[in-house]
Amino acid sequence: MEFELDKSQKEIQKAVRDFTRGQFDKDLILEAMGSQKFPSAIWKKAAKLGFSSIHTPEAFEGGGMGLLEYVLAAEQMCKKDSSAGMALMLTGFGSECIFRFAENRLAEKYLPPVATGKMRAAAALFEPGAGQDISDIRTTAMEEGESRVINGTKAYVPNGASAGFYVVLCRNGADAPETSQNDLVLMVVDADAEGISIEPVGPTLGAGLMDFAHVTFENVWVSQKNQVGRTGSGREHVLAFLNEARIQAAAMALGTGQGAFDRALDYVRQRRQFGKQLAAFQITRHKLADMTARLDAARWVVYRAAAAFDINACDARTAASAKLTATDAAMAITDEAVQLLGGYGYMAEYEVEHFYRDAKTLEIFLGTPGVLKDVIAGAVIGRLK
Amino acid sequence: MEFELDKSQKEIQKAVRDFTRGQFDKDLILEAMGSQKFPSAIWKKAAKLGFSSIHTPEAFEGGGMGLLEYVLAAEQMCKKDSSAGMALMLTGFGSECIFRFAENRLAEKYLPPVATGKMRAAAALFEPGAGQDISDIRTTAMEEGESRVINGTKAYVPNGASAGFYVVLCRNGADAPETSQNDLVLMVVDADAEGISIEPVGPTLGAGLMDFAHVTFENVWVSQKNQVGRTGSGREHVLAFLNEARIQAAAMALGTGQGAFDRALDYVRQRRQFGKQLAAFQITRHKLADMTARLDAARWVVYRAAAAFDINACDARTAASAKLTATDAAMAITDEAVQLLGGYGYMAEYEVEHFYRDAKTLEIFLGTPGVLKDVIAGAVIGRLK
Amino acid sequence: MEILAYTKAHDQFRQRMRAFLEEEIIPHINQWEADHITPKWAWQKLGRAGFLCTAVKPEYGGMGGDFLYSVIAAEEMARTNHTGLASALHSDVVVPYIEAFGNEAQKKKYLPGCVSGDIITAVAMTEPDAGSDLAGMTSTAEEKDGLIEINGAKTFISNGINADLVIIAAKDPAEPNAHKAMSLLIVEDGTPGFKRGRHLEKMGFHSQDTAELFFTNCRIPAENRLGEKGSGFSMLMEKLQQERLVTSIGAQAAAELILEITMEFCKNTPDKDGKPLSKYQATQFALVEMATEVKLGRAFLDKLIAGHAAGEQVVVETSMAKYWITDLAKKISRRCTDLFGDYGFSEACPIVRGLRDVRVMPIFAGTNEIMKNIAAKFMGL
Amino acid sequence: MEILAYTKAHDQFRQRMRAFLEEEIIPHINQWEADHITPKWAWQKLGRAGFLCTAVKPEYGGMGGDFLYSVIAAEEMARTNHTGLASALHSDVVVPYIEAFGNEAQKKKYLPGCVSGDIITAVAMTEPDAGSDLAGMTSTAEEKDGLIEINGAKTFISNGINADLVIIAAKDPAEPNAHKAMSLLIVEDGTPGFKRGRHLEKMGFHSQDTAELFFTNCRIPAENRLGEKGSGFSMLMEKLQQERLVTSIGAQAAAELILEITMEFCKNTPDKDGKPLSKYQATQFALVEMATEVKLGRAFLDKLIAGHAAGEQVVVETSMAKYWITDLAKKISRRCTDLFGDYGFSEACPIVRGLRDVRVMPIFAGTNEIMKNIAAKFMGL
Repeated sequence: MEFELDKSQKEIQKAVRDFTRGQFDKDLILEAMGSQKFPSAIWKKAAKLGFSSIHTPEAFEGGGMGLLEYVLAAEQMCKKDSSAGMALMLTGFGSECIFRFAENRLAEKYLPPVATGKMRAAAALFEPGAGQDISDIRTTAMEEGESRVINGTKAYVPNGASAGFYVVLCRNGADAPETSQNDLVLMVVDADAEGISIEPVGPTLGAGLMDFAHVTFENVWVSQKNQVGRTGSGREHVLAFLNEARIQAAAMALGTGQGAFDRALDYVRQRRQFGKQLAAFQITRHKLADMTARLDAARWVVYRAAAAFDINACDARTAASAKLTATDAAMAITDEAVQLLGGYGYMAEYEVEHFYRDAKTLEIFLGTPGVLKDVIAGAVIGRLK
Repeated sequence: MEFELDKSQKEIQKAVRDFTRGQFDKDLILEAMGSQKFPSAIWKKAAKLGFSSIHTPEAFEGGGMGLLEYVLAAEQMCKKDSSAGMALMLTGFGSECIFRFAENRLAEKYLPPVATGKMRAAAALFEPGAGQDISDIRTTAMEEGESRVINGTKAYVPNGASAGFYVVLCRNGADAPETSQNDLVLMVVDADAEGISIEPVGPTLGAGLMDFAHVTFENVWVSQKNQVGRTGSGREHVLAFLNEARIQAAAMALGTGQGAFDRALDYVRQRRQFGKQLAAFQITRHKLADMTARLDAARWVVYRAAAAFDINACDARTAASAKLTATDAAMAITDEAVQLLGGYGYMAEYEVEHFYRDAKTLEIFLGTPGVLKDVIAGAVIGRLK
Repeated sequence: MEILAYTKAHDQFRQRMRAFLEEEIIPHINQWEADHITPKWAWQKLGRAGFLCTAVKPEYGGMGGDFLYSVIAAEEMARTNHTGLASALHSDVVVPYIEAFGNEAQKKKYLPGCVSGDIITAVAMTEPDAGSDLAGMTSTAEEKDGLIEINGAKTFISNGINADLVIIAAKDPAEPNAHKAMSLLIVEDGTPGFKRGRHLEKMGFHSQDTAELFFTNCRIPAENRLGEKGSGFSMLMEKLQQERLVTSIGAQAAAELILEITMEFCKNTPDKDGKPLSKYQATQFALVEMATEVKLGRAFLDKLIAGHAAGEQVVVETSMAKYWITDLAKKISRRCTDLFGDYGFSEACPIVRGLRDVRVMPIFAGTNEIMKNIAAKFMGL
Repeated sequence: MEILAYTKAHDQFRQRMRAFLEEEIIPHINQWEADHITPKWAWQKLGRAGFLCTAVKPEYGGMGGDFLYSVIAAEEMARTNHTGLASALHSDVVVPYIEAFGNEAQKKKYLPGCVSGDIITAVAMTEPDAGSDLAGMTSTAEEKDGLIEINGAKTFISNGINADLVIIAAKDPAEPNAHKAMSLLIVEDGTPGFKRGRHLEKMGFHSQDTAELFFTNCRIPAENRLGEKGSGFSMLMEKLQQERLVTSIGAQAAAELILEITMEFCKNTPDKDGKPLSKYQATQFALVEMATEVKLGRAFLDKLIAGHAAGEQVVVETSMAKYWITDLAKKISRRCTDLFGDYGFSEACPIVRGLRDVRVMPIFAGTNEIMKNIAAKFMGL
């Protein structure tokens, strides 16, 4: 075992850290907060440096690195600003399905614009009323000659109103039973295709620099060439993607926690009360110690999950467990940071309040604790006789 | 980064697992439980295989491996039986001070009997009324010619009534201020030296196969040759030892948690209630998922701390944080295991009840959560102006 | 503002009982813990002094006290920091079955002995393969030759070794409806076919005898049935509220005792500089947080006691109290031990016995998971 | 068994107020949240309808209601799921200073307007560099030319923009004893030298105007001093119990509302198979556990309200309630959102505003850490 980052990983980490220091303008970010105003200018620069599509293969103009490097970048971004970090690192949300499972032809078409900061992506998976569950997909993709016709609605799609294309999980034909697990197919659909209507979710608790939307497909014709993988492989691909995406979200939570911790530590070292620094009070010290221990625990499960993913050794339990631990830690840490800053912790200007809202958002996004526990339990208990 | 065990580590892990399966006789262990009856027969076999002094250099008849290998062994031992694991893996408690900081001469004399299962060791550090704190040592080691004369009392010494020698933390001379940090010295003292009196602690909550005692030194003469390291280095050595020992305790907690989890999982898969297996109830499943996530988090911080120690990169924060996380996880997991087994969970026969008591004991041993938080906070906050 | 209206008579009863326990019981407890059983003379002494079955009517030898006397007796016994003299189980859980459902002959025969401590009782519901799932029990009671023949095995029976009288739940194998098949039956010590199994080794409750009971063609007279044939399940349901409430009272008193001991320890133990441990801020916060939780439990419990005493049906709140307060006692015991440092893992530490004892409370009298299921059901979820 | 003795008149008051809020207030709240302030007409409407300052005596225009009317008003306002119309702060925290410590002239001048809603009040204690540390404040009040000249800056002042009357705490720089130096002073809107600073952007409380206030050579007449010179600290101390109790009441009502909304959502939202979310066992356990905690808080709080209304000094319990119940509201808000799935991070989700709003409660009215320090001190630790 070897728990040190290698040289290139340390370089990436430092490069992203330097980038955020230079490019994340606090005032601009705070001003845009809550209005879903995406930080396009920063994104273009980040894309130029290969940060937001860091794990997309170089052939498609990405960074060509692993998930672990994505994790390091996401951690640094969210540490500097959780909302900006989420918005930037989720610009390619769903592109993993394309570069891992689709033919190169599709990847060559759709991924370079994402990697170069021209277009955002969006995986459209879950459906209204089904929660965060893909066992009951009702969106259909019926074969019609060389095309498929898509009908259905996807809920809470990240970048739903701004993406250039969607990676849509569909049932292959309407005749198969709705809960059939072997009848799913993934289709890449251009956002400007006819028949797509978008209902923005509107303001959200966190993730204030990006948008979510419900996306409805009504007789949307798509070439069969836009199919990802083979017919029937949709479930398998999406489960693999969910593992990857949950580790990504876990990394964002880790960075969010670290960022809140850093701000709290700074604050309690400066601020004096009752004649001494807050950091001199034992109870403040114990809070910081608790936060530290939780960060340590979160960091190593997240890094480990990413490293396992990169060697094809990551199962659903590993990814879900990493997200559960990291988001729980992020919630506890951001909450404590708000508390340590007192009245300032509640004020937008001091930032930790939006770290708290982002941590809560990450705790729900891509699997609430309840959903993750269902996943983990399924893996450890296995099939019951 | 590389999170896989290498081949030799996997072999060690397997060898210890096989050993515990063959040698840990449940009935014998349960019978001895609580009477401080040390499992000598098992120890001799374990020593023969090099397991209990696994990280003692080969020159002194130990296994010659790192702390990570110790951690793997302790995890396996405690997984099979937490009390037996603690007793066996703590037989050499304090020998680390000798092989890391003393001259070879001392190590050659004291360590082979420990490694070969003939004699137990005991670090005697803390003092009555001082809690788990070495900042105020009152035991003195006055120079008298070529000897030192030791006076003082050490509290809750593991193996205190059974060890062949003690590694005693003393103040060098009575004149220095009692809280002086640069005046400490470590002495190895034979247990049969004149002037030593032992007051056994008696029954303990957990760790039911080993003993603790208060040890009083009254004008005990020891050759200066038995000094570990140089005069004044005692504090530094003991702090390093505490890091190592806390990681060891964390590994025992990890194994204790894993053992309780495994038993609970077995039980809920077998046991039926209200017409179905307990493992089919969502709430049971979520409990198992929580336990799994906590084990994952504990495992990686413990392994990482041990690996850091092995490359001289482990600070007090890393060790304390690993112990805090792992013992907290062990408490939560053993508690839930007791609960999942219901009435059986409370019965000695089903074992998890003593895993719970051992987890609680480990949570206190070598640093309660409060003490660990003081340590971590000191490291992350640093000196205040 | 106090929620419960204790009278002067109640307060005097509490003082008398506390003094009695101090003098007659507490000096023997360590021995009983070591013996893993409490001698019958202790029960008799307690009964003769008037501290058993305070609710039993005077015509059967009791004092006919209201529920607050039961509460006081349960709390004071819990404060002795041992569980062997399981008087609350006897007085407020088992004997009420006889009082409430027994006929005049049964009451005349048994109640005076229950009050005096000559008859120690137990209730046998749990089976090796059916824990909290009462409907899943398999012990049978068949009418044969004008007698009732019992077959089956029970486990985790408190007072299992000491019991002179066991109320056992068993099913008529001829009745397919599990809820209608169950009867409660009184089995006296010495009845042929009734055997005690192992005295079970457990984490705590060392002074209490917890045992397996076996019934093999065990024949009892038909008049030993309690209440109507087949009404066992509804009798159990009716009495479970009080059993769970009494469990909560014991857990609350245990939590209060553990915290009180710990608080005194922290106040009176100086560090090497002479500063009491209770002057450390983290210790203060721990004590304040635990004291708050204990007070929350107390307010909720007292409100519930008042409702129960007034005859209210408080199923949801009783289930909630049982789970929350027994969990509280467990959590308090865990957190308090840390404040003792290494002393906290020595059996000499005065709260370690409590730590081991309270751990069963979230399990018995219906596991806390069952409590939540019940609450969910009655809340319409 | 209910702990608080609400009369029929109380119940009718509650119904009237609830109906009023439903009709006159709730329809406007989304707009006020977007505006980041609540218009003054809303205060006037509420006051004229008789729901402000219920405790003020009839001779000053109030209804002279007992503390339970304040409780009802605070609870009903909390149930509107917004914080802009901060009537409890006005009625039960700020105005009581005038009632309790004002002289007859001050009472006659201000109280009728406070009751009618024409005068909105604020209290200005917190300073940028002194949060919960009141003794550390640096604002000064010096007597000059028969006037009082105030200098200093205050922050986090609720109703800071709307306030027509501000009670400010400031110190006489000539008095070295911090506790004896403090006076409370009434500053009216429009007084030269009194300026509002920024309207602060915050996580929640969007319909409430939280602002900085600046006093620069701000001169007020000497008769605007409240109570004796130098008695400010003791006046604050005397009123803090009620402020913290009112905070706890608001937090308790918020927790109850959030849980109620969530429970209804889970009962009425089917999964794709038509099975309500509340039929999932893990959801049931979450709801039961939260309902239990909410009931615990309620029992503890009601007991405390009864004590406070009876004039008891309940410093320890009030500090405990303030920290535990405000933390509870926060925890409930976090856990409930998970039960909504992705909907839980949309602002359209009916509990998300509450999640943002309750997060300040563990901070204001004395942080929860200060509460624990106080409890520890009064517990003799």
